[in-house]
Amino acid sequence: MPFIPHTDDDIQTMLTAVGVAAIDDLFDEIDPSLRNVSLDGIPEGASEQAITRLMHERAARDAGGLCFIGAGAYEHHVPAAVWEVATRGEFYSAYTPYQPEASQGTLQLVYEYQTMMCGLTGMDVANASLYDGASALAEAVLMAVRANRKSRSNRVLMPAGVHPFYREVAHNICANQGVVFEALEYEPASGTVDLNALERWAGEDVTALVIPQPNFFGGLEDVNTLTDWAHTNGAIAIGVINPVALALLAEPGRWGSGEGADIVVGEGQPLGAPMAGGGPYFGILCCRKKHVRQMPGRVVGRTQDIEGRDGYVLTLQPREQHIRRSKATSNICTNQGLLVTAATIHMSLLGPQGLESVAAASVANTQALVERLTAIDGVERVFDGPCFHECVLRLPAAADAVLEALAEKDIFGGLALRPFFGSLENCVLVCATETKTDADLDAYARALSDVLDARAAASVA
Amino acid sequence: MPFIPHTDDDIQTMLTAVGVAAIDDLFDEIDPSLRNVSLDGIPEGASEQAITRLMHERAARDAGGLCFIGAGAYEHHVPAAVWEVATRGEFYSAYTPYQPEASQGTLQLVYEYQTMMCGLTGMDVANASLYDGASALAEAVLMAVRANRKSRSNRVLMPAGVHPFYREVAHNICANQGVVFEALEYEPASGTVDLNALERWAGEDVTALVIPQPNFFGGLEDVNTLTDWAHTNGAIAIGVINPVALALLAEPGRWGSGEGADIVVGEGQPLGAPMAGGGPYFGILCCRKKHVRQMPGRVVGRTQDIEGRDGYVLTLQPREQHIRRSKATSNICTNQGLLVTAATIHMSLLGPQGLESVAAASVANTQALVERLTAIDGVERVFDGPCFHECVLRLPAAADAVLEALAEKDIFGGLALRPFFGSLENCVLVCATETKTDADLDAYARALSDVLDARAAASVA
Amino acid sequence: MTEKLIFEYSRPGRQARAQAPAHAPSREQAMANVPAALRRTSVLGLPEVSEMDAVRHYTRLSQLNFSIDTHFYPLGSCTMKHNPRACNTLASLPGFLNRHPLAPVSHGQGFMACLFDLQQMLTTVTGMAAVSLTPMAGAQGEFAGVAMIKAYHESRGDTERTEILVPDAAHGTNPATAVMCGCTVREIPTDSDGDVDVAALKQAVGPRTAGIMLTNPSTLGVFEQDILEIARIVHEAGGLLYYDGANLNAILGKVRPGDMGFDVIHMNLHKTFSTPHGGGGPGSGAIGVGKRLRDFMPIPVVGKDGEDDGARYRWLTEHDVPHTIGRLSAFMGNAGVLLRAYVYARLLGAEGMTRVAEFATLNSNYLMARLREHGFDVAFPERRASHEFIVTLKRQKQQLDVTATDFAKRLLDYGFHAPTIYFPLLVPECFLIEPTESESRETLDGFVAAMVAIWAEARDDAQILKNAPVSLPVRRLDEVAAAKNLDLRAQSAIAADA
Amino acid sequence: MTEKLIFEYSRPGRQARAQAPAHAPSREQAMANVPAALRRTSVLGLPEVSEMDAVRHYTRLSQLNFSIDTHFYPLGSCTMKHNPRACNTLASLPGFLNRHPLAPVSHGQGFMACLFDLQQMLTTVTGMAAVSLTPMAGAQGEFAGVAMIKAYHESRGDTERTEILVPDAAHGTNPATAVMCGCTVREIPTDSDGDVDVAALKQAVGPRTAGIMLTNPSTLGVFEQDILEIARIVHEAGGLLYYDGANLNAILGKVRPGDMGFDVIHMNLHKTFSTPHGGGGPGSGAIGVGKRLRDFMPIPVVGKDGEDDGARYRWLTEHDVPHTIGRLSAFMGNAGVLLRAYVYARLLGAEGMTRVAEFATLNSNYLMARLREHGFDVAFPERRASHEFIVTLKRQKQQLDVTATDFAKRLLDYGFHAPTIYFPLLVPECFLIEPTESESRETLDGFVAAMVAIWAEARDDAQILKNAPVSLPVRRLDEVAAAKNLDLRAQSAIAADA
Repeated sequence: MPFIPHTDDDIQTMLTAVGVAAIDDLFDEIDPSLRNVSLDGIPEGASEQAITRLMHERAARDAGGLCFIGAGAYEHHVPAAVWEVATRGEFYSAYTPYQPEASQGTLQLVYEYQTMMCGLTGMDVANASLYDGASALAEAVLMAVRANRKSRSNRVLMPAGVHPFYREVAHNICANQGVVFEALEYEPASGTVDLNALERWAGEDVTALVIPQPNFFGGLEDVNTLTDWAHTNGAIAIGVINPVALALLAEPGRWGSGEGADIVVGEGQPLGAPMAGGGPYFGILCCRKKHVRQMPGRVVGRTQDIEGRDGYVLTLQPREQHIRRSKATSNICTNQGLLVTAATIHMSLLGPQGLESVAAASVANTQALVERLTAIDGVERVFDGPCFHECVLRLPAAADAVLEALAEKDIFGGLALRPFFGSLENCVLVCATETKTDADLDAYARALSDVLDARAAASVA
Repeated sequence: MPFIPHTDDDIQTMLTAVGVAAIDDLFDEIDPSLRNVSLDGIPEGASEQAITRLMHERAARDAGGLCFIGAGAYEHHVPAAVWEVATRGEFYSAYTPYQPEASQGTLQLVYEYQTMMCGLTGMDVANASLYDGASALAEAVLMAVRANRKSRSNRVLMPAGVHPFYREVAHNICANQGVVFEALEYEPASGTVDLNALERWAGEDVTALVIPQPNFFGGLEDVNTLTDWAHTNGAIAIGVINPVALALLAEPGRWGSGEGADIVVGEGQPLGAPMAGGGPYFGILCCRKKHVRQMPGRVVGRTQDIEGRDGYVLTLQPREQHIRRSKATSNICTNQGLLVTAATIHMSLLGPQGLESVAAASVANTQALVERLTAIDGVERVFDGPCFHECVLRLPAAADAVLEALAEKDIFGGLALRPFFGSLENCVLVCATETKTDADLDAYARALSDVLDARAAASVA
Repeated sequence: MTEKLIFEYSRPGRQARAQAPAHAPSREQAMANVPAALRRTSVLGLPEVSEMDAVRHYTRLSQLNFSIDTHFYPLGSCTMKHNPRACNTLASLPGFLNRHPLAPVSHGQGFMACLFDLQQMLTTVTGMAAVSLTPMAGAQGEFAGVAMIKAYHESRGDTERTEILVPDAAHGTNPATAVMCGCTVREIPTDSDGDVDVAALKQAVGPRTAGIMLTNPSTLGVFEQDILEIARIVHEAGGLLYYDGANLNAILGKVRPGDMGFDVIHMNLHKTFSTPHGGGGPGSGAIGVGKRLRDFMPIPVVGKDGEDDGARYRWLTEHDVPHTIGRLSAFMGNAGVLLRAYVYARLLGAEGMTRVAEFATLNSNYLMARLREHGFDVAFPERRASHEFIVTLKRQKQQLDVTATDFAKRLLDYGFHAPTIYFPLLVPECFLIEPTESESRETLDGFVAAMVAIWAEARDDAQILKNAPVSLPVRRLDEVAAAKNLDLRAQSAIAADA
Repeated sequence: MTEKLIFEYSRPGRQARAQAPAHAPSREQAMANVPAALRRTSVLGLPEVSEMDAVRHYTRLSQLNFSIDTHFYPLGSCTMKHNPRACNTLASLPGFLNRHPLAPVSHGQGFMACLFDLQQMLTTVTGMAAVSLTPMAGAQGEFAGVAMIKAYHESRGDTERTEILVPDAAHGTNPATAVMCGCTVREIPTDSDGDVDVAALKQAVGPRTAGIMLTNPSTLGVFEQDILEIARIVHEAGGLLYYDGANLNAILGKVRPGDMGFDVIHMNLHKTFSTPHGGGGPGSGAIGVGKRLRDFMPIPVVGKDGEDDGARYRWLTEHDVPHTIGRLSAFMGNAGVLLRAYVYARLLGAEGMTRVAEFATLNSNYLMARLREHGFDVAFPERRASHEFIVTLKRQKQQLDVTATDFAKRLLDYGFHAPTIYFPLLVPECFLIEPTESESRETLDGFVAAMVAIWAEARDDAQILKNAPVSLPVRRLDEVAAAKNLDLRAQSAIAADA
């Protein structure tokens, strides 16, 4: 029996010890009407050999393709050591470190992760991770509502330049608790928050302002002005960041003229998680020390054992649902432990210089790509101003159709923006991380040129 | 610097401690004429990212293909746990267990391996492995020469049904020490040792007789008769086995009417090693206890520590070259430790029932394949008698050309035998292990039929 | 054995150079167009180590953990069973790992086929009408479930139904989730058999009842004997039933929540379908719904057009799921975890799933019987254990002044991870013990022997337990001090001005 | 911590069922055509365990090992440096792992391109004319080398040349190899500087000289100062020079054996090119040859026709290598190891190779200097250390009655693997210490501190060393008893009649 070690002898001995005749008797407290289960349609157990072959075939169907899509998930090189070590059984098959003395490996690693995250973001405290970037934003909003005792409105200003899926998730989770999201349009020339639109909220009861950096379009927000605006207006400043970008961009702990952002969230995927079809990733959440007791999720603290040796434990558990139940800061209990393990190893391997190189190469590749693509007739940048490693381009044809034609050449040319922003017709969001070579950029440019030429020829004909 | 941790500070401190000004000064005892090295043609260091991409591209070029080649390397399913555990750093990056107290993991594992090999072969003793099956045969021959004190001839009878590459390797290694290999032809109908030819050596000084089971053609030798012949004639009986086949075939420890084979060797690859383009595999070597001090290679023994606890050590080292130097039993020092690690885990996962199922399914698949292929006009078996999981078929066309045409359809149809056996024109050695499904067998039969039809049509036209 | 912090290996300028891009512009070049005020000027606070430093450090750290792969880990309610390695290996094939979540579906048919098949298998084995795989953990599955219940009532204009009934034995996530969904919580007591107090339930239901959240078997390790009656009461009152799948391992393939009358369930795939716990996650909280809630499922969900070789998979949209509560993650939940669950489900097959419940239950009842035989008190001696059961060490505490914590810490010295302690809250000094189906009888016997030995030690010299653990990398840790003097990051490693 | 034997977990009928084929005929069906006398009738002697049993057991066993990934491992002559994980990951891609060695070359161009490129890089960095990758370990590389030398003389009718000169400091494999090739061995003494005694060498060469086998730097940790003179003497006498590459790490990219005058070399790719040692193997003993021996190389060797996109790789045959000593392995040597070496070589590049020698030498000289500073005696204090050096504990033995073994065992307690002890044989109570380039200064300082502390312990109470190790899974093991009472397999597990 796969994964069940019982021999016939074992079963008999065990049944005798329990005092029943058959395993089925152990279910005799259950109403008999419930015990006739049909599992029609579930195939019989496959051998590992058969499933191995099936999965190889299916994986091969999805393999290949040169990816210029970003939009919240980024292709970065992950050093081989990351997952070779992270999937060691002692990390992979351990659980939440409820018995800290038997879980110092996981606990110390998370403590190191928290330290690195505080370093990257310039914040005081990091938790042990949340599910992903989008849900982390939702948790940050709820946290802001709890933390901002002066505000009664539960009103959160949400720029259009926050990832559309993040906005959706934040709404889907937070609206249940009466949070009201007010949209902040972007300024059409720059694609960044329209400061005039923001100014209309000055003096109102605003609970929090969300500040993306870089924003969904790859553009850079004036985070200092935004953070100061939030603090001037009694709002909590919630940064939404890309951790790789923080190698080059000012860290949220220093945004503005005061103490920086209050809460910082972001998608951890660029730190060692493969794109993997969308997950598992992990959500970053950091905050200032004064908000630590409003922070959701697990957190690890350093303490001592009875001989005075350093050791690590889960701490601040009274915030959590298994103690505080309906009064918990969140219902979240798991973190994304395995991904945090990988990220911590990943950050250790890259170090500050490595992470900076990844960021700088991504910026440079995206600039080079944009140059090559905008050299094609009819292709142009939509927004001015600097961008990080993504950029919005307008094509001289319907983006969907062009992207489909590119995909047939095994080039994933970016994300069509029309479904999310009605005004961005024919627009695509493109991204070129450090994984792209000059030859890759050339290949994209050539393919796009061919596709557009073919369309032009077809429309002439 | 990749893989070098030295900071500039470190280098300065260390040079000062040594008392030199520059690293290059440490090489000042070397003649200056030797110290101007040009490494033209060696590319500059690649990033892990670049080499990752290159290797993915190259591996993808070689991927795919339905493999019906056996001939000494066999496609078997290797459970995922095998290499996930075997490549754990503590196994992967450890060395020969010279400090046994710090190497109990490797040592105990090898002791378990030796026990399993004795179980499979029915022999008294197994060593910790040799390089591969072919070189293990060479070592067995040299061992037989040492062990057979009554024989002076250094004459070894080598059946033609021993893998041609094994025969080559044995010759290339042993001829240097004056070993003479005498060919034993196969009986044309059965493909097994021609007992009449063997009988011509009766009464002569024969040092050893090599006995393959199954033989290169997949056929089964009359191992009992051959073993008894060897012992009657004062020769050492050396079995060459496939360890998977031993799940169903009589173990060498029971061959013949006496005490069985004297030495047993074989290729360990079918026990958990991927085909991997030819290696690394490992050589099995087992023997009877009385020959243990003539055995080459490492061996692990159980002993006790000073508190009486069981522990494991390398033993019988006085046979080995680092003690005995020119009088050692062999120059071999490494074993194939990592492969033995994998094989031991592999055998533990399969267990006796699992290994038997692998063997039985392979036999059945090969039979089914042969039935399908011989149903095609002009395709026929060459030898009668039972076979294990390989079989020789004669095609109605040049084997090379047919195999090439099959390869274009991504089917590797077997090994052409003409280069090794001049008389086996148009013959291929085919193999279908447990990895093949009925659909695979059908695909081969269909493709072969198509290829032969196309050739027939072409030759008519 | 302890291990330094990674930061203590750090030296300025040291790096694992091969891991970074070979060619990158300088920080100044890359930031040339960026206003100075937006640029970073401080160090990053990451360690500077070689690849070997990192590999050695994290390998050593890993060895400080207990885990399934090294120890029996009978943590009640957590289903710490064997994680077949094939699940990891196969989910890690390059074709799956390198796929961007927004890549065209034409280039994701293999991945989507796996998810679709998993949806189908989970639908069948739970007896529900449909499954959405997107929730990223049990608690998010719970959220999705209660949010759907709320949306359902709202869609019918039944806006007063905002009260969620929760048994007092429930996991803390249940009331926490109800509150996250903007509901209020009403606790239902447990009767002396460990079942929901049906009389109290009858009192509690009414026009404000949105639904009830039930774990069945409950956290007390027993199957609700009155489950059909409970379903009837709640449904008749206009409420819906939510099944907390934390304990699904107990009944997998044997009894189905859909047949019991549940309208929505979540499954902890990291428990029942053996995806790894990973030191705390990722989990995976797929949800199943009955017909009433089908149109409310969270997206993305995989749909299929055509059959067999002509099958083509696509993402279902708001069009297909008109009342969807929407997206709960940026992309497709914990997709890689779902691939692992898929492989596991296929390896089990239908008969294997049923065996899960059978042998998890056999192991649990056997372990309970053996411990009782040696004089340990169990919480519900008259009941069958489900896949887990409760030992109460109240008597040991009274007689010998040793606590459940003391027993737990001493078990670590015996090479066993401790069971869940002090949960459920209703039972004093309790051990919630879940052996799972993948442990052998010898291992269970070894655990019994350790428990017996520890009790004997307690009689002999309670200090032995109080001093435990003595064989681990650290002795007992001061958790109170940790909460009081918060030390949540290594100060020395914090970014200073560059 | 110790761990039972796998056989002690075995129970009749237990198995890891998913790992076996789903459908297999019975033993009787499969053997229906096979005569009864050829069938197996006894049990197989393999353990019967679950997947979890096996994973848990071997995971626990692994934790009993010291290894590079967990410990400093300064084993002289073994080059225990960091094994970059990319080498393993990339050599394990399915396209490489699943390739049959006899698959058509049309379906192996990716694999063969890697081998060809590796041949080229090794040729350049050693200064030889060509490389064959096929030998499966250093000793097989040695065999190939001496066999080529012998074949070379024979091809010229120079059949009296069967004597191989070997310095007395050489690895034991050198004389053992010469004998395996049917040669006789003549030892050459070492002079007081650790170099080959040139006067003695002059005496020894003659018309019977087939060649000399040299390790340079030698096993004494010093570079032969007279290497050009030695080459001249041997060549003029009609012999060839064999370079034992065990210590190639010391000079990689810095000095080339080809430039020194060697005619043939072997490389230990598992040392210098960092493929894993794997607990004892696989090694890889690629050989390089000068022009005279090019036609004698063992096959298979990869050849290339065309360039760039038009390049096509093929196996060279006896036609290309007319005097080949032939095949030494069934297929392509330790092919997967070669892929690992290829990845490592590419990651290093030319400048990285040179750094290997430089920093291995720097670490060695630094460690030697630091130990001398603390009063330890080194074997050749007036010489530069190469990548390794020798400490002799003769004085400690005389004064304190502690041996090199005692020091070595106590080092284990300090968390360091011991250096090579009692080799080379010429130096009493010796430690041959090779730190490698991948260790940091702090690690070397830690080792020095441990050595100093142990010496202090020895002065204080020698019994502390005699009792060592005390912190490992077992205490000191009785190796004499092991050799005397041979116990080479677990008796209980041996096959009995079925």
